[in-house]
This record gives sequence, structure tokens and C-alpha cells, in this order.
Amino acid sequence: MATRTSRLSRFASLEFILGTVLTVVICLAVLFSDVLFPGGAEKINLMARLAKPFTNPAFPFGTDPLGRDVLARVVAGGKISLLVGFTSVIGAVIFGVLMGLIAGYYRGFWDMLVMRFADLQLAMPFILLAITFIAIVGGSLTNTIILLIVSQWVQYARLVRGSVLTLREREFILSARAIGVKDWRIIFQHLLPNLIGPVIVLMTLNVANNILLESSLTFLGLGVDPTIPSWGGMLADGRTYLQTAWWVSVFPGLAILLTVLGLNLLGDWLRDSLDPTGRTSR
Amino acid sequence: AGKMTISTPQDPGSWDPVDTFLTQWAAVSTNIFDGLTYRGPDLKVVPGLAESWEELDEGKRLRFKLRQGVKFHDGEDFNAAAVKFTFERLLGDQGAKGPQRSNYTAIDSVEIVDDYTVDLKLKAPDPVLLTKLAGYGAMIVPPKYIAEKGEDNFNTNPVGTGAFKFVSYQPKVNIKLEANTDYWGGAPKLSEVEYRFIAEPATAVAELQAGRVDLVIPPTIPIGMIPVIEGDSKLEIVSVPGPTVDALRFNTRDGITADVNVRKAIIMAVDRATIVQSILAGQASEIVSFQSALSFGYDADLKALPYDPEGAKKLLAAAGVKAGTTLQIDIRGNDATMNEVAQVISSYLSMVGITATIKPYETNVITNDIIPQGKTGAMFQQKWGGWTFDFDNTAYAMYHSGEKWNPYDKDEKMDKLLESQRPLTDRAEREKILKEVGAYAAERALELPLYNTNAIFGINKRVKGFIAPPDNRLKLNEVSVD
Amino acid sequence: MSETIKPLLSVENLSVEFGSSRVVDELSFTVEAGKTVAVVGESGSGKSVTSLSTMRLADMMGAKYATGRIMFNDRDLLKASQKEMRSIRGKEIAMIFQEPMTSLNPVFTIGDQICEVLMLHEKLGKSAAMAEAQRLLDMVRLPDSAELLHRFPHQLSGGMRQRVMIAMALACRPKLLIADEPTTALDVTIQAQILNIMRDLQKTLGMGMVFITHDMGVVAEMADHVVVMWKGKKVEEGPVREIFANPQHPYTRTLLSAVPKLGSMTGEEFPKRMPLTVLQDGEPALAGEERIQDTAKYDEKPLLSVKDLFVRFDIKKNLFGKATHRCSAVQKVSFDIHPGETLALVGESGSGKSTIGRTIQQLQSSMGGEIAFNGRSYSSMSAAERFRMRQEVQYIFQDPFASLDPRKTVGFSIAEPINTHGLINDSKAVKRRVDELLERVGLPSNVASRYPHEFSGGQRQRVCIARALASDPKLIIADEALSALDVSIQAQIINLFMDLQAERGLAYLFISHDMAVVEKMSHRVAVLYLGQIMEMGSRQQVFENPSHDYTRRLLSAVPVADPTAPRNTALIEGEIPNPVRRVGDEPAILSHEEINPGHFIAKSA
Amino acid sequence: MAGFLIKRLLQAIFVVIAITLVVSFAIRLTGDPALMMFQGGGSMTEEDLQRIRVSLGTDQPFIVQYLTFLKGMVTFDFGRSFNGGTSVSLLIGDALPATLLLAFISMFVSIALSIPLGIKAATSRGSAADQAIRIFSLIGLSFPNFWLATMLVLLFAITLGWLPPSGMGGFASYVMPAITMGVILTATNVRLVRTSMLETLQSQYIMVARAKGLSESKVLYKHALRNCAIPLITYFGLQFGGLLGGIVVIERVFNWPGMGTLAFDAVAARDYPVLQAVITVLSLMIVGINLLVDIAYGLVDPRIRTE
Ligand SMILES: Nc1ncnc2c1ncn2[C@@H]1O[C@H](COP(=O)(O)OP(=O)(O)OP(=O)(O)O)[C@@H](O)[C@H]1O
Ligand SMILES: Nc1ncnc2c1ncn2[C@@H]1O[C@H](COP(=O)(O)OP(=O)(O)OP(=O)(O)O)[C@@H](O)[C@H]1O
Ligand SMILES: [Mg+2]
Ligand SMILES: [Mg+2]
Repeated sequence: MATRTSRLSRFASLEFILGTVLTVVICLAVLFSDVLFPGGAEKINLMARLAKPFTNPAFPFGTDPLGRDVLARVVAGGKISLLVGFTSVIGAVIFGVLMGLIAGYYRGFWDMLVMRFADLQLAMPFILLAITFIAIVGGSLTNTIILLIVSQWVQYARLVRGSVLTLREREFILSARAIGVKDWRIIFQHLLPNLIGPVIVLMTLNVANNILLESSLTFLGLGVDPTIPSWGGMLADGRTYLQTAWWVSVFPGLAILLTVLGLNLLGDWLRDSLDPTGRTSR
Repeated sequence: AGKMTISTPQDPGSWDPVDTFLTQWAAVSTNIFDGLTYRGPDLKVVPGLAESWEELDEGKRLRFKLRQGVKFHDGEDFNAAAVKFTFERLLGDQGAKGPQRSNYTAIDSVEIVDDYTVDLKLKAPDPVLLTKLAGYGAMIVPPKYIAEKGEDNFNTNPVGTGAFKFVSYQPKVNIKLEANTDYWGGAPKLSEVEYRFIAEPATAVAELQAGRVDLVIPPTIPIGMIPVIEGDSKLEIVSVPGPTVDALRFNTRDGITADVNVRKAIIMAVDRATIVQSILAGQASEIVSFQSALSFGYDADLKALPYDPEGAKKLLAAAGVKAGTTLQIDIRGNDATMNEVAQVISSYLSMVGITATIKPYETNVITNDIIPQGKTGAMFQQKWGGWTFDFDNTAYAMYHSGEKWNPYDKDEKMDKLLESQRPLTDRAEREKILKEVGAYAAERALELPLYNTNAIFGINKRVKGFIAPPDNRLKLNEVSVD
Repeated sequence: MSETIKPLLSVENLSVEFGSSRVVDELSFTVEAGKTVAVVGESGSGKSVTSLSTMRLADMMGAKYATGRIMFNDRDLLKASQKEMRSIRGKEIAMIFQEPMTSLNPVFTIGDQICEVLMLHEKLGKSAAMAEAQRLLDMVRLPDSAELLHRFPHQLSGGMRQRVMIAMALACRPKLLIADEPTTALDVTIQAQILNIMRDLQKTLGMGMVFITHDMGVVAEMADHVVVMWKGKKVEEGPVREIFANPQHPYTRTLLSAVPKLGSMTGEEFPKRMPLTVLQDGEPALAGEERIQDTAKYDEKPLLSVKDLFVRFDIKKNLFGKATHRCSAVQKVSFDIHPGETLALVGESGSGKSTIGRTIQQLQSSMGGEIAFNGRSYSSMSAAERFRMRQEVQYIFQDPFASLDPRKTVGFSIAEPINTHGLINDSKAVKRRVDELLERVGLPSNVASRYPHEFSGGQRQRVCIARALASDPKLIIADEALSALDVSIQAQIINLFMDLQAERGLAYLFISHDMAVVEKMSHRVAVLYLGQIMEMGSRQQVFENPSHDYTRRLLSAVPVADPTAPRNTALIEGEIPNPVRRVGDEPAILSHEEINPGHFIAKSA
Repeated sequence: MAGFLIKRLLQAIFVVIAITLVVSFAIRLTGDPALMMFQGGGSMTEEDLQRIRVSLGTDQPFIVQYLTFLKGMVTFDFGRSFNGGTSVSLLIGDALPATLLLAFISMFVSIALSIPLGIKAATSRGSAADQAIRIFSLIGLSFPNFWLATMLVLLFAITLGWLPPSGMGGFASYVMPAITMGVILTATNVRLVRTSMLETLQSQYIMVARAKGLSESKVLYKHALRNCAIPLITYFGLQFGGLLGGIVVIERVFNWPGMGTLAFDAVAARDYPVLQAVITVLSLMIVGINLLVDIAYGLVDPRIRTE
């Protein structure tokens, strides 16, 4: 059967393999960072500050301004970064997409309510939101994640709503309605799969964005303990050393790049596998 | 002749002397305004617009002989009336709107003796007043100009007697000055000066590297970027000890740090010399009390607790602090240096069995809420830069009970010591008591003293005759550019 | 191949594959200038794929050309680059696509889309192109062409869109026209008109035509030569008279014998289920019983009753959002449908048939009148009743492609009504039911896991039928549900409909252009024109005693599946009826007269 | 249409009032501006603070302060900055054009880059060009914007000396900020264009457009693009709104005197009048943009009814 084989070959596509391998390797390395580099991420060695990479086998990626092993920190740094990156994006997607679906599908009052709320949210500069947010709820990792969700759901909501507005006039949605399919099923079974493409794109990209944002919150007081390594934090620390010690920021940047690359490959694959029309065209 | 461009990290928003405490204000305004006295880079108080002065009434009256023939930039004469106007404005309604007034409350009234003689009548003697007259709120302002053009106009169109005249100001962008060729101290060598407000260190340094800025003033250049400037043959770093000191203070009321021996143990556990050498790249000096070596009241003989991890462990054991005890260090999140230092300290503490976590805060939150409300962890960062270079300014605020920055400690002896030195005009006597304050604070281990950071200037070598002021008060009349 | 006349197009040994499945297998045929080749055959036999391959558009769908070549003007189109093809497409070879609903770009006006070709190939300026576009719309007898130019596709009826497509294809006077079911959505009067235009153009331009259709009547009228396809292969070809008179291949014979003929039911009171012609051991044979379809229960109260229905669309609005021009799509339409009855709705394209169907299905709100189902009027129904109604009334959309979710397998779509209404709870049983439904509409059950775009037009149509049957409805509104099917499958589905009617008393509102099918399967017929019912009566009354002018015109325009029959080439002249009017200038509402018991005609105003 | 606009206008007023109310209230929970004035290191007493509060008006009950602000807003008088007393309207008057101009240019750069690149990636899906475009767009995202900005400065301002490292001035000063912002925006947009395009390209009407013999660019840029424009318009609108709030980091790195810097400084100094004004202007703009986006929906896709 033609479709069988093409579906199989899709699983075997380069995108999927590469994406999975990257993501799995990164996640495993991060999960087992303690085993790979016991205590290495925190060990300060003021005698070996800013050692160059690829010269000392003890520090293959060089050391940071406190003489810590950049490699160990990059690996360990994924814990916070991935946690924040993933959870905040997932939270924002779930909430935002839901709101967008409701606003776009029901229109009228709900649309007005959700979208004006979105306007409110959009008009609020991020730092202001962050500062007032901490002032009210205090700073912690959970709150960082909540803050990111609060500040980002609107993107998804508006994106989804826009697409729903066109889709809901399409005949296949009408025919689902004609059958008597319940609203929530129309929303989740028919609208969602047909508009998820851009959402997946935005989602995979926002993971990177949020990993970076997490660090920028540090100086607002929402950040976490600087001894706990995170990619964004390392990049921020490396800021003053850009001209003198590039490796401090380039390696965490590469880590983010590879993660996002892996995610995007998976995201593209997911998008493609949700889109049957592209299937035979390869 | 020649133009010099200077990068300063902040726009104070108003050029009116009564409005602000920012050193970035002084970095500009020292060139526009003069005070009765002047304090240069050597920190000695010398005559300014007053040629001489004397103390009368046991220090409760100061009589100033004013310089003659001085004119404001708008052509108005400088005289006793201008001095009277200046201080009455500072202590009156206009001054009430700004923070500067609180520095000058010792002044009771201003009396004109003759056109060029003026008396400041004091409520009580203020030993630091002459220093204060050299800066900020005490800058002499033109009465007629202000009366004619109004107060609001003065904020953004300052007029003084200084070496440079105001030309233009664009908020958040720049302020431009030009030479005042009639300056009483002699015409400046530069014809124009432009200050650009550049908040981002990397940007300021890039502008310096690109040759579009001649001087970057503190607090801008982070330690980590010093090698960048040193590596550029056209540029150099000039650094002098500054007014700013950093310490991690203790919560002396609750938790393990309520015990003085624990506090001492923590101090002994940290190798500050290494921190200064490595993290601060030598751009700072260790301190023993919460003041710099330049400060009045500094005690060169006071000895710090030695770096002694073994001793620290013993003290901790004796105090019953178990290995693995945790404590929290609160710091300002945007202070990159302290970020690193705190991490190193945390690692030193871990060697004596204390697990320290670090909690960064937004600056305003920590200074306005966390510290005053006593919501800090066991240790918290305090950064202080008394521009008067007088230990009283620091010590009173930090150690006197009930003060905003002193949420935890109450000590009668300390309060008495602090109060007793305030009215003294006898410098030696006061200095003795201030040294005592410093020693007593060290004995009680009220803080983990860290370092006094240098004021770091990045400068283009084409600038000649620049002497780095520790207090950021640039006076550019002797400076020239190639 | 003759030496003297060089063919315009010659397809030689063409094989086309999707992935590993070959859908066209070693196909060869030629088209000469000025001649028409009709390609007929089983639904899904590769007709559309062949035409898309000729245009080299099948490339974009992922098709691979395994063997053969396509010669056009001495060049092999299969070897041409896409760039070279661009100068050929639209100008030299034009194509009319099978599914008109999805073929027009929804976001551009009709005018824009027609002008585009004119400006590109004829190098006309914008205003000249517009004028020409308007002329073309007039030519295909679209009403109010000047205004229509500024409308968007979704505001047009199916047949109107199809005519737009035809106008677009003819715009540049191509040398070769490939018409893939160009008239399925047209009523017979307009169809006759369009066919005449095509013939005319063919004569004057010497245009070659590849004409794909299921309507053997049209084949008989149009074709010079016929190619019969079956399962991706050509099974027979020959001159049209030859094929009709003397079909060789068993499939051809099956096909021809399944053609419904108008008038074959004369004298019958009720519709009749006829035996099917099927291929048995490679030979056509009759299968199934013959049965009088006496299922309508007129003694029971009507299942659906529509009373004085009005539907209007705002076409133009002024600045303040008030309508200035309206389309009166449905005007005071009333009818009943009884359990077990088939009511056929026939009429001119754009006369409001689909709109009536959509309004009954509550996809369109009415502006007046009342619809009652099972005696309960819509306005008084509770939510639960409404929900139940959506199970009992099913709608088969005119455009099957657009009405299937592109992201869901057809199996999912068919199972959806079952799951929605909780008819079967066990998922295995649901799957069995889906398979069974697929088989009943003549599709293998293993296609359940395929997606809509992987089907041919007729196959998709059958999927939609299967979906409508899935919920065990009481009433099915079938909007051109059979027009995309080849006649043998069509006959099979008609029988399926009739069997269900007999078994369960299903009622149908049967919207169709195919008068022969209507004659075959309906109990009563309503003839719609400009949103109003012109004539309504029992099948026998309407077909044997057509009393309204329009009905008579309709019946006389039906093409006869006999190439030897005389052709009616008279063009319809005069004003094109237009349902769009200024607000305040609404068309007159005609009153009805009962000329015989149950036989009504509209009195002319 | 007129009714729709009036309705939206009313909603806009509601939004502006709501957000200024929330912001004004919330910011007052986070710090006292009077205290902040002593940041330089002055010693002060409670009485000193109170004195300043009186002069700033922050001693008044919140509701009184807010009503004063509202009253001023109607006449576009936002009062004076707590930080130096400059007229807030003046500050906004300087910062808004700076930000708007930069936002327009960056948006333009990004759209001009991302649409052709995204379409290229979509049409040659899986090819080397597609992969390259996708990977480059990810690089643009994986490093923070200050990183990219600093790299550009190092290259163009310091090593090559072609462009000024910072500040707003002539044409040259726009190049780097616009490129940095443009690149970052493009990274997302390219992928968005690619995805939306992929879906549309499968439609039958695209096939028909090709059958007309239209050039590939007409097919893609006219027929396909317009059909996938809804998510793009939405996202561009969001981005533009985001830019107006000012990208603080970019503005800081390039020392751009825009709304971001203004807002950032105002938050840091708890400069209520400036902050309230920034928020007011920003929310008006956002509401305006979203209104335009909603209207654009209807124009781009006639099936969407604006009302
Ligand atoms: N994109 C595709 N992917 C896979 N299979 C396809 C695709 N398009 C068509 N097919 C298959 O190719 C076969 C031929 O399809 P085609 O559209 O040519 O049929 P047809 O003869 O035009 O039928 P109909 O009369 O029903 O339109 C069908 O079996 C169909 O399922
Ligand atoms: N959404 C709409 N907006 C404006 N006019 C519409 C809309 N839908 C349908 N119409 C108009 O209503 C009239 C009736 O359309 P309808 O689709 O009911 O016709 P039909 O009888 O089904 O024709 P066909 O046989 O061609 O499908 C047509 O003139 C059409 O242009
Ligand atoms: Mg077909
Ligand atoms: Mg129709």
C-alpha cells in the first residue's frame, strides 16, 4: 500500500532521526549531568580563570571567569533552561491556544473579552510586568515560569484566533456542524489540527526565547541563584567577556542552538505528519 | 581648543543642584557650577567662589569672603545676594522638592554682611559642612535668571559660574557645553564638551574604541572589559580608589548570624585578598571597616580578621553550627561583579560546612523593601558611596538603631558613639571617635567587609591633563585634547 | 497514425505513478485539431490524472511519469521544463477542473481571476481585460456580469463557479481544451448552452478538445472519438457512433447499459428500483431485483415541512453597513417531504437549491418562513431536539472535497457521525461499520486510512455519501450527490438509496441536474427558478405533463445518449435572469395554481 | 463598518483605562520614588521623604493620583517626570518617533527578507536552500539579541569602522539596529511564512493558477501568499506591537533613545508619570494595531466578516 510505505519513510526521514537524536542526547546529557561531571559545574577555581578552550584536556571548553569548567556547566545548565523553556512554552501554548480557539470560534462577546484582555497584556512592557509580578508574588522558579506564560499566551491566542476566523467559514467545518458534532470536538478535532502549523513553529522558537529570557530576569530579581548554572545565565555572564573570552558565551549559545534545532526538526516533522497533503509529494 | 566627548551612564534628568544625589550629575555640573568651596581630585577642600572663610561663634557661624568680579554665564553678577538666594532656595520650598536639602539642614540662616561677605548661621556645628559646600545642593545659582525664566526652565537650562557654559540638552541623549572664556579660574583649554548618556558598558567601550568618545566615566566599565581597553594601543585605563565600598552585612537579630562568633567565623572563612586579586583584577582594595582609605575616620591600624578556614570551622563547631547549615545571601541582581563575588564567597563558605544560596533582587526592591523591612537572608549586600568621604555618613546610616538601612541591630554603645561625634568641630576628636566606631563595628563583626572599588576611567590617549577624580567630579578646565 | 493529419496532442504509452501505485497504465490516444475526444470510464480510473499530467501539473501532486510521452506541437511535454510549460498553459492548452468549488481562489474576485489570464496571455490592459471578462461571463450566461466581476467565489452557487471556470479556460482561445467534467454542476438548459458555445469555438478556432464526463448524453452530443478507461487502462477506443453502436469491451457495455434514459419511466406511477448491470466473469450481467418503490407514506404527517421560506444575501452595502443590493436566493418556498419519499429539487443553476438545503440543515439562517421537522418547528426546538435532528437529517454537500477535513482520514470522517451521536460505542464495531459503509458505496474498505486528497472526485463523493448514511438518518439532503459518479456506480448508489428507503423509510431531498436520474428515483419533483417554485407535482405529473414553460425547456434540453439523434443547437437568447436586486425592488412573488390534484404551477406575474 | 469602529473605539477606551489603572496601582506596590532619590547615598529622615512625597503628590490617596492622571490624559498633559521634572509629553515626543522609525524599518527589513526566503524554503522543501534558511534562522534565535548586536558592533563599527557603534543620527546609525532587529524578527518570520505557505500550496486553486500559465512568482506571491496571510498578518501585528514597547536590550546596546529605554528607566526609578504615559501611548498603539489587523483580516479574506 502506497501510503503505508510513505508513512514509514516519513518516520525514517532525516528530520525525524536527527531531531530525535539531538533532543534525546541533549536531554540525557542534561539529566545525567551529575553523573557525567560530578560537582564539576559548581567547582570554583580562581587559579584557572578564563582558560582557553581546546588547550587543557581538563577543561575542553575552557573555563569561565570563576574558573569553572564551561563544558560541565553547559551540560548542567540545561536543567534549569530546559525546564523553564519547556514548561513555560507548554503552559503558554495550552492557555493561549485555548483562548484563541474560544475567541475565534464563538466570536461575539467571548472574542471581545479575550482579545481586549490580550490588548491589555500586549500593552504591558515585559520588564514592568516582571517587576510588579515579583513585587506581588515574590521570585522563584515557578513564578518565573508563570510570568513567562502570562506574558506569552497572547501570541498564541491571537495567532490561533486569526486562523480560526477563516477556517470556521470553511465547508468541512460546516459539514461537521451539520452532523451535530459538538463544539469542543469541532474545535479540537477539526480546527486545531488545521491551524497548528504556525503554532508549532512559534512554540519551538519560543523555547529558545524563554531560555534566554529566564536569564534576563535575574537582574530584575526573578532569576535564580547564580551558582546554579543555566544557559541563559551563562550567556549573560559572558556578556562582558565577549571580546576577550568568547567561549564563555558561545558554548551555551551553541547548546541552545542545538536544542532548538532538535526541537525544530521534530516540530517540522510533527507539522508535516499532521499535514497529510504533503505526504505523497516527496 | 578642541572638543571632548564623554560617556556617562545616566541622565540625571535635571541639572538643578537641588534635585539629585547622582554622581553622574556632578560629573557634568562641576563644570557648570561652582560652590563656595571646591574639592578637587586630591579631596582637599580649597577656596572656590569664596576666597576665604572663618569659623565664628564656636563653629555656629561661618563667614565667607567672596571672590569679586565673577559673573554667571548669563552675565548676572555673583555676589552675597546670590549666595543668600541659593541657600534660601535650597532650604525653602524649591529645595523641599528634592533630596539635597537634607544634607544642609544644619544651616539656620544666611546673612549678608556686605556685597562680598556672607555669613552662614548654623543651628549646630556641622564638621562636614565645608565639604558639603563643595558639591551638589550648595552650588551657587543665579537669582535673577531663575526669577525671570522660572524654575522649570532652570532644570534643563542650567546657568552657573563654572568653566563651561551650558549649550543644549537632549534628555536621554546628551548635554553639550562650551568653554566659558571669562572663567575666574582662567579660560578652559577645551572649547567644547559633550556628555553622552550611554548606559550599556559594552556600548560605551565600543564608542571609546571607535574613537567617538574620549572618556568613559564610572561606574561603567566592568572589570571584565578592562583587558579590552588595555589591549587597544590608543586607549588606557585610569583608575583611582573611589568612594564606593561593598560589604555583606549580617542579620544580627535572627538565625545563626545572631551569634557574633558565627559572624566572625564567616568572615574568617572568606579569602578576600584572593577575591580582590582575581575577580576584581586588583581594581579594588580590601577594607577592614565599612569605609575606604580616603574616608575621614579611616583607621589604618585596624586589623582585619585573618583568612583562617580552620579557625572558622572551630568557631562554628563551638557555636553549634552543624555542617550543611544553609544561609542566604541577598544581592543586587544587576551587579555583575557582586554576582561573581557572591558565588566565590558561597564556595568559600561551603569549605567550612555552610551551604550558601544566593538570591538576586532588583536594586530598588532590595534597597527600598528587603533591607529596610528586615526581609533579607542571613547576609545581604550593601553598597555605599558616601561622597563626603566622611565615615559618619556611612556609619550613622548603617549602625545607628532605627535607621532605614539598619533593620536588625540595636546597640546602645554604638548609638552613643555615633551621636557624640556629630556636633564636634574638633577634627582630631571626631576622628578618634569615628575610628572607635569602626573598631567597635569590627569587633562585633556587623558585616563581612569586602572591598573598596576603584573608580575606573577608560580614556583615549589623545586626552591630556586628565586627573581622575575619585568622586567622579570631573573638572575639565585643565584638560586638553590633541 | 495518418501521415496527412498530424494530431494536435498525442499521448503515447503514458504511465503515471503515485509512490508505488500506478494509476495510469500505458495509456495512448490522440486528439486532432477541431475534434473532440471524450474520455469516459470508471470513477478513479485515472482520467483526471491523465489530464493533469498533460498540463504537467500532476508533478506538484507528487506524480511520477514512469513511461511514455505526451507530444504536443512536436514537443514532448514530459520533457519540457516547468518554465516552458508556463507559456503553454492557459494559452495553448487550457483546462477546466473537475471540482469548481475548490478551484477558484477564495480571496480574489471573479473578475480578478479571469482578467489575470487575459492580461498575461493576451497582453490586455486592466480595463480592457475587465471588459473582456464581462463579455465572457455573459457568454456563459451568468447574470449581471458587471456586478459579478466584483464578487467572491463563496458568494456564487456551484454551477456559477463552474461557468466562471469555463469562461476562464476559454478566455485565451486555447488550441487544446481539456475539460474535466465541465458541466456536472449545470442544469441541462445551461449545459446545452455551454456545449453549444464550446462547439462554436471549436469550429472557429479549430480547437481540439479532451472531454471528460460521465454523462453519456453529453458524450453522444459532443464527441468525435471516445476513449474508455477502466482501472487505469484504456480498454477501448473508437469513433463515437462505433462505440455507442457496437461496444466491444465488457466494461463499455456495462457502462452503456447503465445509462439512465429520460422517458424510460413513462407510464410508471412510482419510481422503480432497477437491476444493476455488473461485470460477471468479464461479461456484463444483470443483477439484483426489480422493485416498485412504493415507499412514500403520504398518510403520515410530513417528516419535513418548509413553509414560506425566504433567504436573502446582502450583496452590496453602503458605508453604514446597510444593504443596498440583495440576492433573493429563496423566495417563499413551501414544500413537505413525507417519510419514505424522495422529493427532487431541480432547476436552473443559481436558483437557490443549495441554499434551501443549507437552510434546512441550519447552516444558513432564513429571513422568513418556518421549517418544521417531525412536526416541531425549528424555532421551538430545544437544544437536545436540535442535536437529535442533526443525526436524523444529513446533508451531502455539493462539493465533496471542500466538505471533508483535509487533516482527517476518510475513515475518521465517516465514523464521526456515529461517534458524535453515540450510535455505536465499541470502537471495533465502529470500524466494522465504516468498512461496511465504504463497501456499500463501492469503495474498498482499506481506503479508510487515506486522506481526502488521495481520492478521485467520484471517490470523494462516495465518501460523503457514506458519511451521510453513517448516522442512520431519516432524511438525507443530497446536493448533486451523484453527479460526479460514473453511471455504473451511480446506478449502484441509486439502488442503495432506494434499498435504504424501502428498508427504513428514509426520505430524500434530492437536488440534481440530471433529469434522467430524477425521473428514475423521485416520487415528487419541484422545479425551482430564480428562488421560486415554478412547478411541483408527482414525478409522473411533471415529467409526462410538464405545465410550466421552464419545465418544458428543461426537459427538452436533456442530452440524449445517442450520437445519431438530431442535435438541438439553438442558442437560448434574451435576458439572463438575475436574482440580485436593489433593496426595495424585490422581485414579484408568484402565486401558485393547482392544476391537478397535487400538481401546482406558478402563475406568471 | 461605522458601528464596528465605534464599538472598537469604546473598547479601546476601556482597555486604556483598565491598563493604566492596573499599571498605576501595581507599580505603586513596588517601591517609593521618594526613597529612590536618595539612591546616590544621602542620609534622610522620614520627614525628608514625606516632604518629597508631598512635592511629587504621592502622599495623596491612590484614587486621587489616578484621577489627576486621567484628567491630564484627556488634554495630553502627562505631567512631569519625577526624575528631573522634564515634561513627560516632551520625553514621549522624543522617544516615540525614535522607536516608531526603528520599528518600521526593522519590520520592513524583516518582511522583505522573510517572505521571499520563507517562500523559497517552502517551495524547495527539503532542499539545501530550505535547510540553510532554516538553520540560519535558528542561529538568529539561539543567541540573545545583545550577542548579535555586539558582534555587529565589533565588526562594522570597531574592526571596519564603517558605522557608528551607537546613537541615533544619520542614516548610518539606523543600519545596525535595524539589521539586528530585522534579523531576529526574520528568524521567526521565515519559518512562519514557510509553514503557512506549505499548507496553502496544496490547494486546488494553486493548481488552477498554475494551469493558467501564471509565472511561479505570481502563483506564489499573489495566489498563495494572500491565502496564508492571516497568520502572518497576525504575527506581524504582534511583532510590531512588541517593537513599539521598545526592545530594551537593543535600544540599550545601540543607545537608542526610544520608548524601551524610557520605559525601562521609568520602571527602574519608579517614575510614575513617565510610566503611565508610556503605557497609555503604548496601549493606544496596540489597540490601534490590533484593530488594523482585524480590519485587514476582512480585506485579505472576504469570507471573514469584520463585524
Ligand atoms: N495525490 C494522490 N495521491 C495518491 N493517489 C491519488 C492521488 N490523486 C489521485 N490518486 C488516485 O489515482 C486514481 C485516479 O484518480 P483520478 O482523479 O485520475 O480519477 P478519475 O478518473 O478522474 O475519477 P473521477 O471520475 O472519480 O474523478 C484514483 O484511484 C485516486 O485514488
Ligand atoms: N454567501 C453568499 N453570499 C451572496 N450570495 C450568495 C451566497 N451564497 C449563495 N448566494 C447566491 O444565492 C443564489 C442561489 O445560490 P445556490 O447555491 O442556492 O444555488 P443553486 O441552486 O444550488 O445553484 P447550483 O445548481 O449552481 O449549485 C445564487 O445567485 C448565489 O449567487
Ligand atoms: Mg476526476
Ligand atoms: Mg448548489
